Amino acid sequence: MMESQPSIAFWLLAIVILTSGFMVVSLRNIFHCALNLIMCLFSVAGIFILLGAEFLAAAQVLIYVGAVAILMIFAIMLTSEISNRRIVQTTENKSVALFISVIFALSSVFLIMGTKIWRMSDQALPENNTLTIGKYLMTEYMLPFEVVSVLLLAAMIGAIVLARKEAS
Amino acid sequence: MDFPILSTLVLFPIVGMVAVMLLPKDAHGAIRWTAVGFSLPPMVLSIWLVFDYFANFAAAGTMAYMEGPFEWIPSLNIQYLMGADGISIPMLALTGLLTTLSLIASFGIKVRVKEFFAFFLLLEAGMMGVFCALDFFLFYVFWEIMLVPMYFLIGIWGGPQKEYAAIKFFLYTLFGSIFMLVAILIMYFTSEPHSLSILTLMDHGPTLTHTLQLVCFCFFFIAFAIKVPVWPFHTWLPDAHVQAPTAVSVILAGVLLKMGTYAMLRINWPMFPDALRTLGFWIAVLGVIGIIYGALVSLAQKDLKKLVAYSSVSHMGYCMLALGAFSSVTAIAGCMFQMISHGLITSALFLLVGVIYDRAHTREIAAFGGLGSKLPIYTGIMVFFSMAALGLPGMSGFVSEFMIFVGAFGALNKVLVGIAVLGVVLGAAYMLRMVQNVFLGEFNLARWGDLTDINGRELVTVIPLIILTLFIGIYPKPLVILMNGTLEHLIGLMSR
Amino acid sequence: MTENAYLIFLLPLLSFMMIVFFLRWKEKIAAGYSIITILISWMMSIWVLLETIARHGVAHEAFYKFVEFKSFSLELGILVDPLTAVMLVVVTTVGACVEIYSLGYMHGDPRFSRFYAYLSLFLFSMLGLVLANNFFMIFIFWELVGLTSYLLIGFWFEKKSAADACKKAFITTRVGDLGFLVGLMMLITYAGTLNYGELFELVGAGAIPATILTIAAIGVFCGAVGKSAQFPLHVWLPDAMEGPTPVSALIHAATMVAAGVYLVARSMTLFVGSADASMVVAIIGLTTSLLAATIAITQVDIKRILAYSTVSQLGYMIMALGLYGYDTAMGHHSPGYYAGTFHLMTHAFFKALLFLGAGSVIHAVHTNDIREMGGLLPKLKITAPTFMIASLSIAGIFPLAGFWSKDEIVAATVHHPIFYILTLAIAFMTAFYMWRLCFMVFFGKPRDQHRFEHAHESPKNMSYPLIFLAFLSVCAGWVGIPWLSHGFASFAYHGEPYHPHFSFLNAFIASAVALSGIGLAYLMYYKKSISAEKIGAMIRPLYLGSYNKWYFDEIYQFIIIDPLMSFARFMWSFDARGVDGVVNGTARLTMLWSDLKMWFDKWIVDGAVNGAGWLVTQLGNLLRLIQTGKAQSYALFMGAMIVAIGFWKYESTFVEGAWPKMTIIVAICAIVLAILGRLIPQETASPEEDK
Amino acid sequence: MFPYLALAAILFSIGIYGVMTRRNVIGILMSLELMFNAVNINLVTFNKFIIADGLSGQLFAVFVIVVAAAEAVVGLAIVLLIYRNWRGIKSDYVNVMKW
Repeated sequence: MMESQPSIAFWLLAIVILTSGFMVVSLRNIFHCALNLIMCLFSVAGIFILLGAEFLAAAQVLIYVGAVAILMIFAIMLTSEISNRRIVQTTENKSVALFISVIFALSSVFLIMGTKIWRMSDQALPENNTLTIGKYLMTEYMLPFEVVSVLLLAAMIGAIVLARKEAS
Repeated sequence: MDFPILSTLVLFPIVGMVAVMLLPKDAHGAIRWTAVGFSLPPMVLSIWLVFDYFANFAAAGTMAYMEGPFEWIPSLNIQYLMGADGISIPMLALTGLLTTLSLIASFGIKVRVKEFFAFFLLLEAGMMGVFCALDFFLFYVFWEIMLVPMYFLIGIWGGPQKEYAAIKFFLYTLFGSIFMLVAILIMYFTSEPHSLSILTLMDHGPTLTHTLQLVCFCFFFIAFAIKVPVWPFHTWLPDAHVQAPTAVSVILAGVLLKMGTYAMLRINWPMFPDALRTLGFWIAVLGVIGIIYGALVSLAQKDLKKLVAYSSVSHMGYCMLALGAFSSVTAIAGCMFQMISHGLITSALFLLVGVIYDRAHTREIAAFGGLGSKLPIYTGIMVFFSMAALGLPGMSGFVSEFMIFVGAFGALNKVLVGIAVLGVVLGAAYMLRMVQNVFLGEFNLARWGDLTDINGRELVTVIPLIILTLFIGIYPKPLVILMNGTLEHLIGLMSR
Repeated sequence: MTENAYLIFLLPLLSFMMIVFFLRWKEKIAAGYSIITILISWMMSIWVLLETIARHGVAHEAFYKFVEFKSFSLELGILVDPLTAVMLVVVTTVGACVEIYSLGYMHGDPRFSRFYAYLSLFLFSMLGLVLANNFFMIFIFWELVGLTSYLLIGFWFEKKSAADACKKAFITTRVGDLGFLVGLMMLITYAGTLNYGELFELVGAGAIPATILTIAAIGVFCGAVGKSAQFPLHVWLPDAMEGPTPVSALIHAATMVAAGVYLVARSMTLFVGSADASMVVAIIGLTTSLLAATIAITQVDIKRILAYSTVSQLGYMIMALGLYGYDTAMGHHSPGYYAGTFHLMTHAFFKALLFLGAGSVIHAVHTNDIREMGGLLPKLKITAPTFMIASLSIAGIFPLAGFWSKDEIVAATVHHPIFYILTLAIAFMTAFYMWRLCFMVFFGKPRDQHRFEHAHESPKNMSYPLIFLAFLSVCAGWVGIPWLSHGFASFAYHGEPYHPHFSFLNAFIASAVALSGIGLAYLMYYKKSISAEKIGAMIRPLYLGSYNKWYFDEIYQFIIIDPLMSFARFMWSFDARGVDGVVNGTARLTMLWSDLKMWFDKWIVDGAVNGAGWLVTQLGNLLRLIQTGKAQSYALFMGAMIVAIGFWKYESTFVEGAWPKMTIIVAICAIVLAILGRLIPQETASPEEDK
Repeated sequence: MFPYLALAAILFSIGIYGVMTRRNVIGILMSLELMFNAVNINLVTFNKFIIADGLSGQLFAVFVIVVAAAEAVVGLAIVLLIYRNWRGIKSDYVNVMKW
């Protein structure tokens, strides 16, 4: 059994994640949302570190914060009038969505809390995280890795095709 | 087998109608003359019938020229049965003559010429049929057939309110026809064996119970009274007359109104003598109301044609008064005379009103004045017929009125007839008021300066009527002889 | 000749037809033709008269069946008896004079030949009326003279007054004819015949009940009242003066208006059978005579004075006839019948002369108003003397024609004091107004110098008839001189011949009255020693009443014509609203009923069908609210369902034997919230948002 | 372990909420990223506390990140396309599924 109680860092990170995550879905200004998203993703990277997944945390920062979030900001810049405060940013589903997500959250939390049957492992994670992942990717997870790369290629081509302006 | 004269009278106009329909639409001249041409043989034939009947059958007053009975719908015992006697022969002649004259008078029709003349010939066929039919089914068919062309003639070629007038006329008459149909069915189902022959049912009618006779009598009476029109069923008449084109007014006044009185004499009166005795007085009362009422309303009219139309109500009131005095041959003969003379005089008045309307495009009495100095011949003819209408001696109207009064005075309540005589003065009043306002007085040269006198074609339509009016007025004896036998026979039936 | 008497009245008809059909545009020939035919008729009439005198009143009848039934027949026939013969001569004489006179009077009129046609038609009708042998025939011609009177009064129909007058004349006389017609119907119903001979025989035998006879007689008299312009139907005659003056002379003085008198004389047997009816006749005659005389005194239109004089004289005759009927019914002898018919004849001559003379005067000065005339005697060398002869005659001065006939009328009233006094009063007034007229027209100073200077004597064809009639006005009365054994009295009589006894007292009184009337007129209008104006002012109400004809026209307008016209208009509106309203109302009700049924059909029957569809549509609409087509909405429901499924799984696993409440609550809440979310207004979208 | 899982659950719920409510398509994409992250947190947590002998959880997370990146690329391309077609990127525009 590892430490059952998380550290202070976790709580701080959790508060930041939830706050910024909530900001992402509720702020009017989509640009601020994107900034909050970056904040949130950073914090998730911190959580990863707490959980002993350094490689993942790095990947998180690089890919999410460095690529996806920036991409998003570009898209926002390209499309929306970010500064217009009067733009309605929520749909008419707000109430029911709130209701459902709260129920979902509560029931999930209670479910997690009420579940006593976890077969907890007493082992520790491998020390060299990045190395191990690299090994796995080249050996056991070779095929998924290749498939994912093909997927990325397809996504790239698809994105180009989609976003390209019509010739005429 | 003799030559089927009566069927020819009915069928010839239908052949004419088909012929007119086959002509090209724009050949107006051809259409007109074809129509007139096809109306001539029935006219000649019907007038020949008068002489033939006079020579061969008048003394006995029998039903002549019988055709049939031929089985038509054997399962219902419906027959094709036609015949004519002393009361239908003059009506046939009147129909033939007036149709031809009206056709000549409607040469001025400019729109949808072909349809007009076709409808007119169909109308003639229906009228002829009504005066010939001796089977209820046949009678009813002809009675209804006429409505159709009449409806279209008023509704298409009429005045500003033609649709209203046409529908009113159509529905009103149809309303009456339903009563007639019910009465016919009562007669049919109570007779044994079931029969629709008028001649057969003539003997069946008096055997019915009193109540049933009354019911049948009233039903028939309503149907015919609407056609006559007896007061208070008369209101379709001014509308229809005023809105209808001239020729249709002529036929309406000259023949259609007579069908009501003819049918009463032919069917209603002899078939239900008991009911007649009960109701005769009240029918005379209706007649007197009609006389006075029609005359008074005429007195207040501003429209020339409406005046003539209401004078028809008054004049047909004389017929009803005479029919109320059913026990007197004089009165019934007077009724026949009045039918004929009204047919001649009122038709002529309508023709003449049409003549002035064609020229001036207004019929308002107040709009004219002093036409006598500009249109001397027209004025002369119009004054002639006005005098005839108010019952001046020497013209047919006087003979009929005198006979009716004398007959009714002997057979009915004296006071009632005394009141009816007032109609003579009122008749003079409205006719002379019209004559004064239209023909006498100062002539409005600025407005009517370019009116032209009556032309040759119009004279042709009026002159036969003048001659007949004068002839009947001066020498009514032949007509009396023509009808007397039949009338005696009918009165014998009525007094059963 | 008597056998062919029908030619007398058919000749003018021939003339009428010739003019209408062939001679319309040949004025001279038309007039000549017409005059020749009437002259032939005149000669034949005289022949007939001579034959009748020779036979001493033997009637001749000829028949022509008009209408024949088993029960009765109407026929036309000729009856020539002394009365007829006299009337024939009177009518043809005056007719011929008038036709010749009209040559000059109507000269230059645009409807010259038509005038002669009408005159011929009138003469035809009048002669037919006189010759008729039954009431039916007399009624026919009775109406025909009414027609020609109508046509001739309205001859100058451009004048509104003429147009009004002709209508008034026709309708007013027709009111009288109404009674005539009723009387005829009574007779034909109760006696079964209209033939004079047969009818009078039945009446004489007492076959007709007295009441019926009275009503019938009064009915017949109604006709006479209309035609002879008796009170209360006298109003048309003065207006009828709008016609050309020869017409006034012929129709409205000498012949047609006398037809009423002729009718009463002709049907005298009826009146003799009913004393009541006779008394009515006498009273009406007297009233008329008095009324007309009082009116005539103050009139200023020369023709109207003569018209009222005519009415007055006709009343005289009627009164005489009525008194004869009454006296005879009471069993006394009376000269009334003889007096009436005698006066009828003489009056025809001198009144025709007066009218023709008046026409000549009017022709000369072109006005009808006697206040604009005066001193015309030297200018009108023929007209003035003849006119004055006629005036003397009508006043009843010995030995002119009027003296003899008027004397007999006075004699007829001797046994009835009231009648006697009033008759004398009327005689006085007659003399007065006639000579008032003469003095104002022919003597004194010209009141209108311009008119005076242009006055001239009429042409010869106008003056010869005047001379001829003047001769008759003087001499015609001599046939009735009482000492003559075969005079008028023993020629034209009813019942048994009457032999007048000349009473010098009567003659003296009558002459004195007439002379005093003339004297008063002389003093007032020639000498001016009595001022007419002063007397007029003294009895101003009477003067005004007389001047305005006792307001009869106004009263009739107010009492009869206006109410009748308003009633007629009311009837018309009643017809349009009431009777026709019922018809149209029925139609409208039917329409309403069918509308109701259509409503029922549309909303109830069809409504059930449509309602099912509507329900489905509404449900669909409700569901449409959550069927937005947006991925997000679908995601929402996916989420909701996932939650619900989760709950269901949980509940079905762990909560036994119970409904999956939470699932249902969640699902329903989700759906309700989703729908509500669509219905609650959202944040307002900015305008630029939805570009 | 429990706080990690709870954090992931709540974050996931927030993501769900965002997906359902954001009107801006980019907002939806961002919410999706949140959900991916919640999933990743879960994967990494389970990896740490339950199957600590391997790194399969983390590897999964890696793949998720990659797929998420691809998704973001394609998604944003679609966003641009939407923008071009509707002159806006409101998700309301894209309701063509209704027909």
